[in-house]
Amino acid sequence: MRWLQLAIAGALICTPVFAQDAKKEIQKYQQMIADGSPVELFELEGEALWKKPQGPNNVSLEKCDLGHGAGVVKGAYARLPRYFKDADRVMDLEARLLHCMTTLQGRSREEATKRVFGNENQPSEMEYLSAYVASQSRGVKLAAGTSHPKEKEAYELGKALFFHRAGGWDMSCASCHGEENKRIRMQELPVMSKPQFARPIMATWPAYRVSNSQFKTMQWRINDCFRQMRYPEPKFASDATIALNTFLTVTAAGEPYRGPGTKR
Amino acid sequence: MRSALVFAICSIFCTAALAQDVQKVLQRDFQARGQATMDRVVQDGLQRLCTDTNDRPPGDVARQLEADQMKTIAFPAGNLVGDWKNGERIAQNGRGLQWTDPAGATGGGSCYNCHQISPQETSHGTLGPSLLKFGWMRGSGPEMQRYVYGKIYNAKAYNLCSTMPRLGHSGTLTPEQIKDLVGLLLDPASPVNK
Amino acid sequence: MTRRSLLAVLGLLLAKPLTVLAAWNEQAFGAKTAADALKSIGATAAAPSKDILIEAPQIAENGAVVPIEISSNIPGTTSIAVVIEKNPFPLAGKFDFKENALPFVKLNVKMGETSDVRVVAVAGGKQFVATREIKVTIGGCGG
Amino acid sequence: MAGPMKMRATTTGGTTEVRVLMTHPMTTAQSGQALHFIQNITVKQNGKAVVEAEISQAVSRNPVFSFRLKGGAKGDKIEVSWLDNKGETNKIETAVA
Repeated sequence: MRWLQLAIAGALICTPVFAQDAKKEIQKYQQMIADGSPVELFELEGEALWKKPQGPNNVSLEKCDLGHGAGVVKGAYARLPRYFKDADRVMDLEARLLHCMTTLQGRSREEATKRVFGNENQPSEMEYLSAYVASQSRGVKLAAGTSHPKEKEAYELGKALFFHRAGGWDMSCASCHGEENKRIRMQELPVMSKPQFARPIMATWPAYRVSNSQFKTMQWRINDCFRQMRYPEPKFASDATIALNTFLTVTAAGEPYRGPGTKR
Repeated sequence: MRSALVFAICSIFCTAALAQDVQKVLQRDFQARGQATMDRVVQDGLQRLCTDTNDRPPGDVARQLEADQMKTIAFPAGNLVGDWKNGERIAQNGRGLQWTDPAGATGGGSCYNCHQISPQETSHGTLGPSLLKFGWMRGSGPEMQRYVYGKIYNAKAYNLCSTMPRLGHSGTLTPEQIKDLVGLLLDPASPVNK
Repeated sequence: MTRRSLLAVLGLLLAKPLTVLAAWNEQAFGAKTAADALKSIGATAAAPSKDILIEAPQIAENGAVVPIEISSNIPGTTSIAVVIEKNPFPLAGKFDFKENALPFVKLNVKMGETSDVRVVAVAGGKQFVATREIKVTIGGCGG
Repeated sequence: MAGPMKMRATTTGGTTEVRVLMTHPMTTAQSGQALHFIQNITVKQNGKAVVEAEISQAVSRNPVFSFRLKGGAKGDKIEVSWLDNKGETNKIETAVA
């Protein structure tokens, strides 16, 4: 008798119909916030910042080589992370921006990284610049570097980090992003090690987050996952973070970039 | 035949070599912040085994390590069913142990992030099983109380590579808080069992 | 600073107070209940209408941004007001349409909790109303 | 100093759609910060006011609005301006495309 009651209760509460409807409504919400997103304001500010002379050398970033040659922004984001000979290192967008700030503008690494993650009242320079540079790759297929030995190494390291269990709660990235059709609260969890899930996600980062009205970079996304995994903090633009980003972006290869996106 | 052998050897040594690299990378590329200290990136035995075996450890080794984890649980004497109302608050609370949380402050269990618990809370995760009607189905006798307390205190004592954090063992929750969560799941008055 | 740019700045400073002081209905926006807000915009006897269309998600993953698209098919609509029943100050906005403007607006609003959203349209001096419930949920890890 | 605005006005099938983005904190009384929000928005077509809006602190940060006009020709001047509770203002003008 109890079991019958339970079955009825279960049917009422957890019918797939309800779940399907909720999922559809949340997709509608996400579509609507993307349509009404203020993300272009960040792209505008980023463009102004890109062209603004700064640092001891009082030069802008307009001569920064993002991989397509000095000053070429069009399509550059979609090819990152990639190996840069001048730095002998695989770099993602933020690492490369930091490189240009120190080499071109003559700024110290310490000064340039003092405030890499902003807040709602004062977004960071990295956030504005990421918005602008990424926006210039809209429509270009994601193609992170995979040919140089260091690019291969970064991919393998990123993959190992993705499945590495440690931290105060014994978690790896795969603890949340390893199984299909799972949620945290109402938030759907993409299986980032599988192309079909990684593609739409990587094609829309960096992104404006409506929950706190802030523009967020991929470096922040990785940083905040580790915070919630109860790890110590990954250093900004460190090889570990770039390796993870490389693994994720290579997994998403071929997807046309359509960000910066708008997230919950 | 030979390639199979090479593959077998590599699957043992190559992953081991990479695990070493990852340890080194974590030491180099992470930094302590707030209460999140660097000792947290040093894998303990079970984290290492679960990583190396993709969460499928050999049965005998798993049993042994589970037994070790069981020894970490100090079961309080007497009734383990605490205040379910407080348990509900703890289940809702997603803070604790992060570098943004003050050290020593009482956090929560983040339970709703992964589990359905009280039917009123529709914003629940699905990484863990639904706990709806948990006590109603299983009763709330001493054995069940002990099982729930133990599972929350150290989930790895029951399933070595479980995704669930060791909430008591890691210092996320106090014994009192865990008893309140036992109350949330087992108390007949709790909304979970209505 | 050149003389000309100084003059330009002064000109701007002078021009500011001269801009028409726009009206803002302090009483209606200060109302703490939906009933009071509706009263202050004179919409106590609004007739329910299916010709006011509210396009919004049933579930919003975050209350900080809830997108709402409103249009009125009632001929002669001159004004649309948005009232969020459970917000501390329920009146969110009032839009007056003149000349060529169509009675349409799309905006993002904040919602403290799950609530009914009422849209009041004025056409030919008459009030019409449509209501839509929007659920606000908790997303993410909450940490 | 008010942050940037962005606007697009396009005409198709006899309707002109105006989409405008405004940089503004839109802080509420509940946020613990000083109340600071846009109160008035005016949309003008070739100098004539077509939409006049009064809004509250319940409009989300960095407001985005869409409005529609009947007719409207390519090249028509659309101007959107705002005024907040501290007396700050900003405006943007664009030609219908």
